[in-house]
Amino acid sequence: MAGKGRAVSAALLEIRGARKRFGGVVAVDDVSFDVRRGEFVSIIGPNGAGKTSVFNLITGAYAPDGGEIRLDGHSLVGKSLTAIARLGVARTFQTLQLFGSMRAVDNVVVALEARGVRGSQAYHRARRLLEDVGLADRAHALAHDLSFGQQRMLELARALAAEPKMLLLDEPTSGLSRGEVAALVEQLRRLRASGLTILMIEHDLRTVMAESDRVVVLHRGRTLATGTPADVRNHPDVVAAYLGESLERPRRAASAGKGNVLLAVEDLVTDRGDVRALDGVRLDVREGELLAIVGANGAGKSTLLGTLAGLYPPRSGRVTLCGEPIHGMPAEEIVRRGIALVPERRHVFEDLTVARNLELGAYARGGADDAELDRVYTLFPRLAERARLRAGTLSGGEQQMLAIARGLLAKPSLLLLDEPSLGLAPRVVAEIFDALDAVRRAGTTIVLVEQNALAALPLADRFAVMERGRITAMGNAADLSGDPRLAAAYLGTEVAQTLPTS
Amino acid sequence: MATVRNACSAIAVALLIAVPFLHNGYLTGLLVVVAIDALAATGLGLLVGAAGEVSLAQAAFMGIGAYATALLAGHGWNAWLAIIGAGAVVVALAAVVGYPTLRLRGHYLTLATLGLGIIVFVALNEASPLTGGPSGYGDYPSLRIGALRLSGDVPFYVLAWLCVALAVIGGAALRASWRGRALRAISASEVAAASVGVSVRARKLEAFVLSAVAASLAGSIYAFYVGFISPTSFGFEQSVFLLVMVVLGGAETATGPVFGSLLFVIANEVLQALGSHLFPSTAQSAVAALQIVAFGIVLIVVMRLLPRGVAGAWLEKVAR
Amino acid sequence: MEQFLLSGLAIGAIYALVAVGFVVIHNVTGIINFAQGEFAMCGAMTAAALAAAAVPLPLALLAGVALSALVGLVTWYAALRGAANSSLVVQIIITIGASIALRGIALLVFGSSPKSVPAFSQGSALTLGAATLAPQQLWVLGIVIVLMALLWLLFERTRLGGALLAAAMDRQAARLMGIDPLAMGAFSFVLAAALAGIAGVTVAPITLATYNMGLALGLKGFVAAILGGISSVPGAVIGGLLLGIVESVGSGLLPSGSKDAIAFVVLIAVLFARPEGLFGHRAQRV
Amino acid sequence: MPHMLQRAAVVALSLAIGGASLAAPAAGAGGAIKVGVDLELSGPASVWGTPQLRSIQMVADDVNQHGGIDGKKIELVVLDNKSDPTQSLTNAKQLVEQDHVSAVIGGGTSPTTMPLLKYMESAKVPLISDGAANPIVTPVEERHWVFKTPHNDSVIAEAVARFLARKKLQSVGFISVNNAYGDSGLRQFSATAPRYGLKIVDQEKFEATDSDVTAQLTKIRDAKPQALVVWAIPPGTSIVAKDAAQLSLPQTLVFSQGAGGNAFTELAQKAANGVYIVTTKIPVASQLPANDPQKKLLAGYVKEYDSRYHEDPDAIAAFGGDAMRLLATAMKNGGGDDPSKIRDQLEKIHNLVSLSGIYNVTPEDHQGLSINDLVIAQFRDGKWNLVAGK
Repeated sequence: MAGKGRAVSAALLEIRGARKRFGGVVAVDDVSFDVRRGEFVSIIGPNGAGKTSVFNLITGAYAPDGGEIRLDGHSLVGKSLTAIARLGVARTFQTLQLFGSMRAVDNVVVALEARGVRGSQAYHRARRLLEDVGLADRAHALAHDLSFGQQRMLELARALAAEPKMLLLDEPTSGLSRGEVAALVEQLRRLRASGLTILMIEHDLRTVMAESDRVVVLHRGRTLATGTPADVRNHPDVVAAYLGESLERPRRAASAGKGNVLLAVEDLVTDRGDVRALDGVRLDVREGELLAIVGANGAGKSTLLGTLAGLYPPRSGRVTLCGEPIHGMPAEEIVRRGIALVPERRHVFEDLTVARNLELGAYARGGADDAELDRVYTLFPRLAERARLRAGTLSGGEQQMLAIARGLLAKPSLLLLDEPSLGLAPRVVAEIFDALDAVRRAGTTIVLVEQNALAALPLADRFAVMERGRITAMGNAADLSGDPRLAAAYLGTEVAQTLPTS
Repeated sequence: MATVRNACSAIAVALLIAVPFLHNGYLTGLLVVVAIDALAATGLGLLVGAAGEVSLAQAAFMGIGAYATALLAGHGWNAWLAIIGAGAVVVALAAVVGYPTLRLRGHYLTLATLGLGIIVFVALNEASPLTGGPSGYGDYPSLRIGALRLSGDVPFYVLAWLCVALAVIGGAALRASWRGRALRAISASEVAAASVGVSVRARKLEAFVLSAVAASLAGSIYAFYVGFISPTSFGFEQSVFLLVMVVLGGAETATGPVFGSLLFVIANEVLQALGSHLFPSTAQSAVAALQIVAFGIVLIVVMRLLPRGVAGAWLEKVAR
Repeated sequence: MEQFLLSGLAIGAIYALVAVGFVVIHNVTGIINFAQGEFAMCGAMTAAALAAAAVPLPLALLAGVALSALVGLVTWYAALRGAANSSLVVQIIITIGASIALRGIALLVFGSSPKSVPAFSQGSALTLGAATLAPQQLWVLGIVIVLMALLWLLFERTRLGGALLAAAMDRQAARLMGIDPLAMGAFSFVLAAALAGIAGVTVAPITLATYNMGLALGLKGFVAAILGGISSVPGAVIGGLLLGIVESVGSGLLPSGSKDAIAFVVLIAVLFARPEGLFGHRAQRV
Repeated sequence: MPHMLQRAAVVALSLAIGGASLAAPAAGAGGAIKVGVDLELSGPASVWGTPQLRSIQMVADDVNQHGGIDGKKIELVVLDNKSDPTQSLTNAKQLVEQDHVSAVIGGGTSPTTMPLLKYMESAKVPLISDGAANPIVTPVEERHWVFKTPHNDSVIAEAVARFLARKKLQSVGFISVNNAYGDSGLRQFSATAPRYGLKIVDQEKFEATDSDVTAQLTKIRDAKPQALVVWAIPPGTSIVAKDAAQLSLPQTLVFSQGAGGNAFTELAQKAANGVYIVTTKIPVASQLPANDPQKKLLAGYVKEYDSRYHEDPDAIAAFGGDAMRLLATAMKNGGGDDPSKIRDQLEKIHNLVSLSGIYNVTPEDHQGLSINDLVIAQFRDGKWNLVAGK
């Protein structure tokens, strides 16, 4: 009791049972934690855990459905963005929210002027802030002309211009080069030394574990654990949340290296906006194999699949399918060539029935016959039961099954899957992966991007590790699954180099 | 940037000062009309360019300005006071209407302003005891400086373009001020702007009111220049045309809308002159139609070639 | 009162048709198409001209609708297909340019005097209680009901309709299914223009066809569409009917000169209460 | 950077001057007399402007074929004012100051005429408007240079009222199009009605773009008038006729002459059976008694209009021709191409038999028609039939 009392008195930010739902989707479901003055707290958790939603609740972008949020003992609930900002909360954004058409310096000046600092004084201070983040020489460039890394630093400078009591950082390192990350970490250390209270969402656990006083782990909208980095690292639930439970499944003889090359990727380079998302990817996929691509967020996994599927035009490089070049073709053409992508977060057509989603899956080849439909229905019996329901009413797992079934109905020679287990319960994940196993056995070649490595690898013939837009390692899945170093790969300490490369 | 704007506004003003010395009442008169549109468009440009809001109520504020001025002057106010009075009326109205309206976003804001415009239009028609209704209102004294009565084109030419120059310079200054920066920040990302403490609604409301004031002034000048006003001059189409002028000229700079109005009116008039003198009078009905077709096509082509508008286009040139 | 409701319903049905066009185009291409009313005008004027030239009425009507569809297609290819990445307001100005050009062409071809389209059927007005409906008004209601049924079939039962919906709901996922967004854009313009054309030829016997009838129709259609949430077809239909009824009842109970104002007062009130429109749910794309 | 601006400046200027020089050709070939025409060739009011231009053209050609004005031909300079008051003013200025015309005809409606009045007074060039509203020519001392060919609305209102009174109909409903024309009609009729013991039991408006007026007519029906006066223009007039028939309103419908010819009769067909119109003699030209001074002129006019434009001329179109005829007469009578002389001669025009009636212009009356130039016609068997007696 007393302890709690002390904690509260020392706390700058208190969150108690915060809740937020959108229609059927629960984004935040009972989150509670404190941040004490001068503390550096990190929020971690798998995608879809509700991390950014928590930020939006704190800053007033969302109004909570329940619970209490206090800053310095004053409730923030029901206050406007502006009001909360003026109470001393500043933030950066996971997807950059700069004033693109304005000069870098003006981006910062706006924040200063909002607090009544005007004229030359504002510009003077703005330049100082830009120096601190190493943008002094880019002060007069338009924000959207800056490199991605510079833009992240600019957002930081803008947030600092508000001289906040509390700084919220949303994935500050994602998309940054190693050097930039180092510089950022330096900056954070300085800020922390100056006594600023920092709350950071971050996927790069190396940074998190090294820098944080305490770590809050969110999972499916709930606080799973809070404690020092050490406590958290060894917390079994956390490991589970990140790697998923390893699924009992007989190891299959790795067919790696057999079969001839179906897809060959050479020096593929793709830019997303100002970010160099793919930086010279070389890769080949053999007929009939399942290739698992693992790697931290922002490593470029989804961009790779998107580029292969034709959603993002590559800047340079070659992609050949059965020897025929397909790079630069639009998605609607590539699907006809036999590559189907099951995109991250499913993207089912929510207002259409399950059945019609499936029909659309076969759109490119002029529709599916009943036999083909029966096949996917036997693969996913739950879809058969729900054929007449709107896809939007399905559970996450069912939507994922629908997305996969929809992809299969394109009769692809190569099926690309992006994070199929995202935010799903282990039981459901098992179900889905069994289905994938069946699909692969039936002879469809599969490239799988998956966080839940322990679930994915037993299935995989080969794996590839992606880091910062490149494939840094490839090998036989057999050599890797169950390997403790894998956990390290996710929870920090370099691993890619130490893995056997093919 | 600011220097570019000022230089460009200076030249524009100089160019337009030059024209009356052509001793041509028609051209001068034409440029008075341009100036009146330019004034209203400059205001709208602030809203579209700086705040990123599309309003279809601009002609309505022009109308209120015109009618308020005429009525006050008609009821014995000093004409100049009447202009100021009208401005005050519009400020009050814009503030009251803008406050709830600016909560809306995108199409919904556009629709609400459109509705506002139509409501005003109907009001001008229906309040006939006061406004003369659809038949219009012309029973008010003309503008005078001391004993000197302002009539004819040249005095209004000077007056109107002075106001435009002031509006442009004021607009440029505002865009360069902290308010302007805040506005651009809001139009770039409302969330981000709010979360660094910019008071979104206050800034938006300011922009809305200021643009309305410019329109009101334009209306006042129109009322005295033409000497007769009727609702048809301030209807939906006029609002659309003002928007076209803004986008045509480019909303990013304070001078863009001025060039827009110049282009809009001159293009229109040149087509008109071409038609009426290259073809026999018997063909004029057809020619009138052809003018419209040509005008529509010009509009499409310009927008396709210069999506940032004329001013925007040469800003790009300058940038390189 | 019944009279106001019925007349309002008949006119609202026309607004609804135009509004649905707005929604279809907006959902698929993100464009607010201010030439929508002009599509209706083209249909009406063509039908009127042909009917005057003693072409059998059904044929004239069909030709009118067909021409509208064609005009829609041309507008898409000539003016908008390449402007997909332009800002919203630029796209709007382009459609305004298109509408001005179309109006001019109509004036050139058909002249300024109103043209009449014969009523689809003769026979006396139908009396319901205190209210009466002209045969043509019944046609309007009937046609709109049938069209809504057909639209429902198109969207719910056909492959093409499914593709259109998919492209509207999730452009990227649609591409992954092999659906070409530009092709869908063209189709949305054809569909919207055809609907507008039907609205035009159906209302022409009541109102006469004039080359500048498009402005008012387009405006009302736009209002109805946004009222219904700009992205929902049923919303647009209800928005249209509502607008028609509000207008009619408004002019029935209050000084008729202020009819349009009344409609907009109601409308703005709705917007303030429901800033996303009556049936708006999906965030609009800008 | 600066040269960019200069270019912009040059472009703008040359555009402007280009427009100007284009607009100033060598003063009319063979010293023709230039007459400016500023009409609604596009926009809502083009329903009237276009036929008016045709009528003007016919009369001008007629004059030119018969030797013109002392050998000089009349040359028309036509500008479209897009039904927009401001454009109308700009046009007037271009006609006067660019083309140096001797007189201006236009605008075709009141709103496009009103803005011209002050200007024409200062420019000292005669203007003949086809607008109907009284203020165009009153107060006459402020309208030194302005004339108009259509009856004042007050006169039409008088004729309507007189007709209703004669038919012993006291309670009247009134519906008008919500623009300047309908508004002027409403004012004049409400002012006149009481003098004829008429009671306006209900008064409604509709928009020119409305496609349905049953709501308004239902209200009028509930007020139970014996007659309904309709002050509107096509296509509105036809819509009123149809909806009125549909709601079975009182059979006595009286339209102002704005109802127009073709468009109205075309659409209204059966619905219009039995309705009355107060109009000049044009629509019933063929039925005029042989001794009618206008009969010959009108017969010829209608015949030629038909052959040229393949439709019947309506009353409104004729006002254009009248304006041209008034001008030609004034020019012949010594006005020549001198604006002020033309003006003086206009005021002296006496018993000029023209399309809309017999014009007697005086310094006190710049309109010149009388109530006797109006007739009542009833629509039966697809055409207008002269109703005997006034």
